[in-house]
Amino acid sequence: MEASSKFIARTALAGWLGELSARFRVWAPRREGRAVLYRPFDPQAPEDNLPELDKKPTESAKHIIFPRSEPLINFRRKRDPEHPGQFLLDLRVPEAPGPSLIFGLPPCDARGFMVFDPVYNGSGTDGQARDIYYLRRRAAALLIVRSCSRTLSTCFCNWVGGAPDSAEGADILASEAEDGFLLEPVSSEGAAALDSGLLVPADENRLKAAQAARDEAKKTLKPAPDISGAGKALLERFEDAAFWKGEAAHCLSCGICTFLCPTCYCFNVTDETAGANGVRLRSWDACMTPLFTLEASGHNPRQDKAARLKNRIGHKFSYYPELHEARFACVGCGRCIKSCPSGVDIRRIVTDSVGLTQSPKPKAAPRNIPGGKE
Amino acid sequence: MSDVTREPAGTGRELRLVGFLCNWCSYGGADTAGVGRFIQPTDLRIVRLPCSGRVNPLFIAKTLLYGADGVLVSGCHPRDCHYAEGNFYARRRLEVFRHLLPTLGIDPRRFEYTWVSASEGQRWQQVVSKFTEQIHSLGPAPRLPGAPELEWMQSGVNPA
Amino acid sequence: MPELALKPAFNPSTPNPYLPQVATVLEVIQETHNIRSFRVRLDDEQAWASFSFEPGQLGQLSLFGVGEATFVINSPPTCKAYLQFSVMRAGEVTTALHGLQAGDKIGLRAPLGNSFPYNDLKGKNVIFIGGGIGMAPMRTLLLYMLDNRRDYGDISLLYGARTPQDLSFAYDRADWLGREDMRTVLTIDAPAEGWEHKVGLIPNVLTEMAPSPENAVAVTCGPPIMIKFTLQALGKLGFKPEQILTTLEKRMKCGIGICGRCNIGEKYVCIDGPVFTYAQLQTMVNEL
Amino acid sequence: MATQEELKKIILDVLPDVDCVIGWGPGPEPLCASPYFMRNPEDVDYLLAGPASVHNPALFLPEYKGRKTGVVVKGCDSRSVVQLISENLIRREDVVIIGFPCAGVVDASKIAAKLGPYGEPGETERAIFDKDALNLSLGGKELSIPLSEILADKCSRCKHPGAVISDYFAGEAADALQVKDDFTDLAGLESLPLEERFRFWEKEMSRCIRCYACRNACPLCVCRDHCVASSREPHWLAQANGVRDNLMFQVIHATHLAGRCTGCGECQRACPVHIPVLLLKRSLGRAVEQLFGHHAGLDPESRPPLLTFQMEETNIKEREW
Amino acid sequence: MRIGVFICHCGSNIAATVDVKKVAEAAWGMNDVVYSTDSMYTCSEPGQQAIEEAIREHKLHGVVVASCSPRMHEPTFRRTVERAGLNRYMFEMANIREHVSWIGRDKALNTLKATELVRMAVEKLRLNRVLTPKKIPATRKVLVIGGGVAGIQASLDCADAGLEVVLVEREPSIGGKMSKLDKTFPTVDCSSCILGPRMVDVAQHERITLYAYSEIDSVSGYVGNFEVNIRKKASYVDWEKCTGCGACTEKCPSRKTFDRFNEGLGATTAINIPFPQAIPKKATITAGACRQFQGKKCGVCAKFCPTGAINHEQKDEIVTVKVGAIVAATGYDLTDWTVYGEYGAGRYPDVITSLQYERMLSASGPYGGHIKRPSNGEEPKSIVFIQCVGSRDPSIGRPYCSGFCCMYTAKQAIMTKDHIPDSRSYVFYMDIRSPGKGYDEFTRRAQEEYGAQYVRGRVSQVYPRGDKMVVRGADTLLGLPVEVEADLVVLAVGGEASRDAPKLAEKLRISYDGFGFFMEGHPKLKPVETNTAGVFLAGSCQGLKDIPSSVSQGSAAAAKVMALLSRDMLESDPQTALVDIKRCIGCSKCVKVCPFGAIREQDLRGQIKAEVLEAVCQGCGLCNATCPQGAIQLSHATDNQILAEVEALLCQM
Repeated sequence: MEASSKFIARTALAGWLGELSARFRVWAPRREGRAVLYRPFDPQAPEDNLPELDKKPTESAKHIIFPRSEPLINFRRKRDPEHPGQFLLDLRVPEAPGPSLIFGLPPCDARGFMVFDPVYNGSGTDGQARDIYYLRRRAAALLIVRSCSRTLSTCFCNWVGGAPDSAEGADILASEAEDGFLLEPVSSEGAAALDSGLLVPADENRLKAAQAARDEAKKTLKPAPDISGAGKALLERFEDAAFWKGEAAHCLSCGICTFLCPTCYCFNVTDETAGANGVRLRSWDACMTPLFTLEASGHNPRQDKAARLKNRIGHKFSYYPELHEARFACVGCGRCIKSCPSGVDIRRIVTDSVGLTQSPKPKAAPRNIPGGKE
Repeated sequence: MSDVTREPAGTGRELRLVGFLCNWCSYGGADTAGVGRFIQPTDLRIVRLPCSGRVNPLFIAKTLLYGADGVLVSGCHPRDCHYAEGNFYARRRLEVFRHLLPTLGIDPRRFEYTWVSASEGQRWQQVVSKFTEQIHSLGPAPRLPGAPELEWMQSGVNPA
Repeated sequence: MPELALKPAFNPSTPNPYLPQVATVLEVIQETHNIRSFRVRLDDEQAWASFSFEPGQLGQLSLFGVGEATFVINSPPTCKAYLQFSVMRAGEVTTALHGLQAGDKIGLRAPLGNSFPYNDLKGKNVIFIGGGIGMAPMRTLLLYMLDNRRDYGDISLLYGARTPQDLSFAYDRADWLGREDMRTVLTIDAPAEGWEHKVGLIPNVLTEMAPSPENAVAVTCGPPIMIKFTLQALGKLGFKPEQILTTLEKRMKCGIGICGRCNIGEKYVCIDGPVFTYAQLQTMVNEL
Repeated sequence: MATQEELKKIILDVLPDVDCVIGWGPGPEPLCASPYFMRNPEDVDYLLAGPASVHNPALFLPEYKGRKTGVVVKGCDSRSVVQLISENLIRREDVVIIGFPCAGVVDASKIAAKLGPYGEPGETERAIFDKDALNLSLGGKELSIPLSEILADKCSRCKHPGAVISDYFAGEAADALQVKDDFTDLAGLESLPLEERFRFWEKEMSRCIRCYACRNACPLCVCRDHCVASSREPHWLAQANGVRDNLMFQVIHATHLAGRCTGCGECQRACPVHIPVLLLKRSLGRAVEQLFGHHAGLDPESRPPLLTFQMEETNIKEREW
Repeated sequence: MRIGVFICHCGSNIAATVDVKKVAEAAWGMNDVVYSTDSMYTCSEPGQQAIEEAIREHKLHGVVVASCSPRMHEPTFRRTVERAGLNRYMFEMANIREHVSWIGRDKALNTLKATELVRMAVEKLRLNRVLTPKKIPATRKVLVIGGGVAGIQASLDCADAGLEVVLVEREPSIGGKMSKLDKTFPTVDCSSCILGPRMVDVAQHERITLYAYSEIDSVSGYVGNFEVNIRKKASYVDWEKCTGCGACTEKCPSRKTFDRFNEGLGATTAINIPFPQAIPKKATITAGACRQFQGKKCGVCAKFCPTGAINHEQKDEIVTVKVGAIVAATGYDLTDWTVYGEYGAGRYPDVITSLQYERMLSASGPYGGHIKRPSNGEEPKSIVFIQCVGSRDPSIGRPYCSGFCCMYTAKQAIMTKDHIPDSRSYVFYMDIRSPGKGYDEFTRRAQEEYGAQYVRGRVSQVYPRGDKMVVRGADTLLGLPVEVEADLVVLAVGGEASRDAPKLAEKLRISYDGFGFFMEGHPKLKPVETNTAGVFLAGSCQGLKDIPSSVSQGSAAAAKVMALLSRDMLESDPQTALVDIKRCIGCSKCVKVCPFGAIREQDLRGQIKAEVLEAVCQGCGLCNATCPQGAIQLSHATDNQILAEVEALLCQM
């Protein structure tokens, strides 16, 4: 494949994205104030919205394939022309959106979709329901991953099988190389997208430069502890209420960690109406809110925030791996740590549960932490 | 939920004005205006509430943000509230809320509150006429896009 | 470089699991003051003709504009005229469902979830223990077994509620009580005028009935507190956890194991349930 | 950091009588502390009370209602405590308030502005606050930023750097400062024409992901689990993630805080996409101040101005028709 | 839901400017509407029958009528749908007459507006719920607070109507201000002669329980079911035993006790019976004046009491009564006249208040009915009356007219002439306010027949000169300064709300104005009701008034109580606030703002939750607008219903 690796000069990038815009809806990270967000690339003004590739995007790319809220069904109630006192239901499903291309996502974001895939594809088994809304977007999306040229102190992709230059889930891997980017095709679709006059074949120097930068970036990651025992450890910790209450004490129960997470895939379904028209919406939901599991009777199996945090961590490091080939439902992007207003650190919870925490900070032995039923 | 067809087909003359009136004074005042055949502009649509104290300022926010051009609240004159105190609370809450509008970028003149008693039919006519005129002089209010999926519900046209 | 982008393929003919089929309410039955049963039938004749399910499976009833709620189909698979759902009024959707009348249109997604192991039960003695609305999920299996009576051993039913007025399925009860080939015990919590059956809490009456665990399976469903004591009572009678079946309820949305809220550890009630053996429950995390 | 040592002594004294003492401890990253729940004497060693102690520990108090809890407070935090007490959301006798002379806390946005792309949490290898500067190691370089340049805006208008009320105070309590709040933070937005302000919010709200961190970080948003944002009865908001519903939520939040907000700014600090949501609350705070001369969180006996009235309102000029 | 819509022509009232048929046609397309039609006069008998038939034929769950104002015919149509078996609250009205056809000229716009109003009504109706009034039992007993003439009248009327009455009076005797008066205007009949027998009636009435020298400690409960704690203050005399013989008062050595009944004009004993006609006629010890209480050895009264009723150890006692209704009749107090330093009030013995003058005039008063100068006991010849002392004076916070001073001053001028034929009376006044039957004639008689000299103007100063008082003022009619040398100056002091009235108002959860007067339910239409169900007002506590008005109000309040308690069960309007217990966080903001005290905190398994007393809730919805999470909703005007109406306007289909 190396032979087909290409190079694009920084100056040609906008032009290439513009070219791709003819075939795809192109998304790329863009800086807005302090935030870096995936926004549609505007081919009309390519220079004005050059991708921000240096800073890690504030949000993950998941909303491009799994929108924050999307209509599942449009429904209309119509009077039955034959029986004026009766109504008929007219149900419609939105048409498939066109293909999209995400440029410049970090490797962890691409790996995030790998966590979605088995769930939304009925675990790949026959007879299991498949989520057509996700699948049709996913199948029509091309991911151009950019390897990380540096890492943040919140990054821990190496704990969960990732790397700053992982190509897993990518169609093309882009790596910084001097005055531009080395573009390595990972999939055949990726290779096809590299067919452009704006790209030149990658030369040896650039290949080397890119590899050197990638190696450098890898070195900036602290060594990963062995958390392979986390699944079992978490199950053993399940009944340890004090442990979980201690870990959750400062949690705000907000949705930042789940909404910024590239792997959190839970959703809610609600109906909205306007007159006789309505729409059934699927929107992101956060397992950290009590409403997530609140039953009509008033009973809530996860009444307190400790129980909810336990489920979130448990899902990522125990339940999900149990179901899906030992893959953690976490890609180590660190967004939940970086953006948590309260300093909740998922790494800490995992190492605490496995008993690997190194830091000198004592683990406060909680006596009686509030937040729900004792 | 979605943008309104604000202007009725073919007329192009009306703006969307919503009134929240207390049942005991102002709704009665509007009735009195009707009985007196005091001609008024037709834009205003009235929501009847027990008391101006029932008016949560968020009804006004909702109405203004979701497609109205003007909102009018009217209750009993201070001290005449059927429920003794409702309008006193309303006055504070509505006044405070009105101060938020410029920060939101909404012209505060799009929202007014006043007091009209059940006997003041003529005053009601005056209030409606002036308020309608005021909103017409401001023109249609700027709109925010709703969520595309909700637009889709309205139009049946697929979101991009 | 190996092909790493193993993204799932999309087949446009994949059925949309979220799209309900339109159904018509044929009949509404007032069971108790807060429980109504709805008999519904799919509008599409072809779909209806090919519709099949197994006892214990779920259906999602859709009221457009309000939302969906999950119920066990409680008519037997042998009934080809309608599907029956019994709904206790509790939240927004169930309250709205109670407003339905015959002739109204609703949405239906069914069947979902697993089912009672009715084949494994063949030749066994089965005791049903139901409390309140908990009778509904078991009704489908009971009626199925009665329709295939020869396949099974002794069948007994213990059905209880707070008061006589809280017992549902009056139209079945007369039949059940009259049958020679099953034993039916009804109970209420406190004495009531005109009541000719047992008085007492279900676990106590169960202990009194003392069914033998020999070649037997107990199916129980009801409010959590009843289940708790019924399990204890069954244990004392010698029932092993593998011999006890129950159904679970959780807040559900998608009904197909994706939306992520009805999990108990790695199990999803909507696809791995609603039917579980007590033995299974014991291996799961304690988060009911 | 003599104050911090004194604080530790106080906490050790208080600890036996309370469920826990809420303060600040080391966070996951050098630049951020984390709310910290001290239960055992050895926990107290790790207390941090300084420029990184940005969190408002009053946030957690309603969870502890009915249990005696200690809380270390900056001046701004103490106002939240007072407001909670005045609204009967916590009981005075349940809280042991421990104050100290706060010298201000840093604003991560300002640090980010100073450092450009490297200024976000997670980018720094080392960050140490000394008396009046933040010393950083960043990309192999050593930097020093004067604290005065990165203090939060709220600190520059803070009248009560010490606690408004306290049971214990580490160091010298000072009188209220003579600082005038000119609401200069609103000036930028309000210098724009109305329509542009409207479009400003449209743009800002397009980033909102409806995570409700602004709400959950607000010490006075005590409804939290029962917030109208996700209820169906009443059904104020669609779950759809549109600009209009996003803004409507902010208006709901701000309106519910009118006359109650102490301006602690936690809503804005918590926002992961940096929407200046505090502006709306500040605007209402200004209105409440102008109309009723009320400042929330100063007097535990006071009643929020929108939960009371005067028959003759001095400052409300009603429109003549 | 199945909704039927009926659009009324109202003859040509609506049809002339609204295309009624078009509106009815448009309604067919609205949500849940399964039937729509127009009719000539919907409110007529055939019109109503058509609704009933449609409900039955089309199995309707709810009905919308678009016609006139709901303030006119909502009750009519509610009865209509009820006759056809629907709950009366499954009905909505769109006002397309007063709000559309009568005020707009453009038929196209009117038709559009009417259609939208119908849509709003339909959208609201879709969220209506069946509401059923609650029955609550009522205690057929009434508490009257204040034993002045208004309270006495209310008590007697209620008792005569068969209700049990508990009358509470703060002073040792009932009678109030009226019992202190010598004569009443304009008939100049003897005050105690007309009041006395009514006081006796109270004492003797089998259904009236009197607690004199008692105050209201606390009030809980709600209409029909109040529970009131009455504090019986210690009188140190066992009233069960006291016969009112007066032996103790004759022997009591503390003879310089301030005489409250006589407004300090003269002194009384530490143990005393306030006046001869007192009801109850029982002795009370003024602890502050009693030697025994000051640690001196005394006990004279105990020694001489023939029944052994004296008990210096007596303590306050709390009595709890359950009543169904409460009448507040706490009257008024004189405005503090000592603030007028320029009148020398309180400093010069010959400057007295009008009420002191009444006690002077009274034959049973301390002066035996003789007018004397307090300074030297001489008969005054020149008497100056100064009006509006403590009335109509914003500078002391009393901007209002007390209403009765002009009249009693005229009476006092007349009485003065009667007592001292060679006296001269001067009356300084601002305006003479004398509306009322025979009132204006009466003030004229004072001037014309009795020669009282009325001077229009304010008095600027009163000061002594020799043994006379000089009254200096201006005659604003003549524009000249005036100076009168007077032997006695009588200040026509106005009234103010009874001391502690606000405290009582808070206990009763009724509102009071800036002066402490209790607020009536509506200034015109509910003059004796309050906004707290079951609490009524009588007499000057609501606003100053003279005797006939007080008596009328006493009777009016009694009539309201009788109407309320005429049934054993009260029916509450179901349009009340409702708490969603699961969502209530117990912050009690609703409790704080409820004008009616209709919401209280309840402890539900350790959690505080709001609870609405349906019988007390008036349905204003203030709590609903206050609750941040919307956990308290006003039935029939819930947030969702209002939002549905708004959304019907903002979303067109």
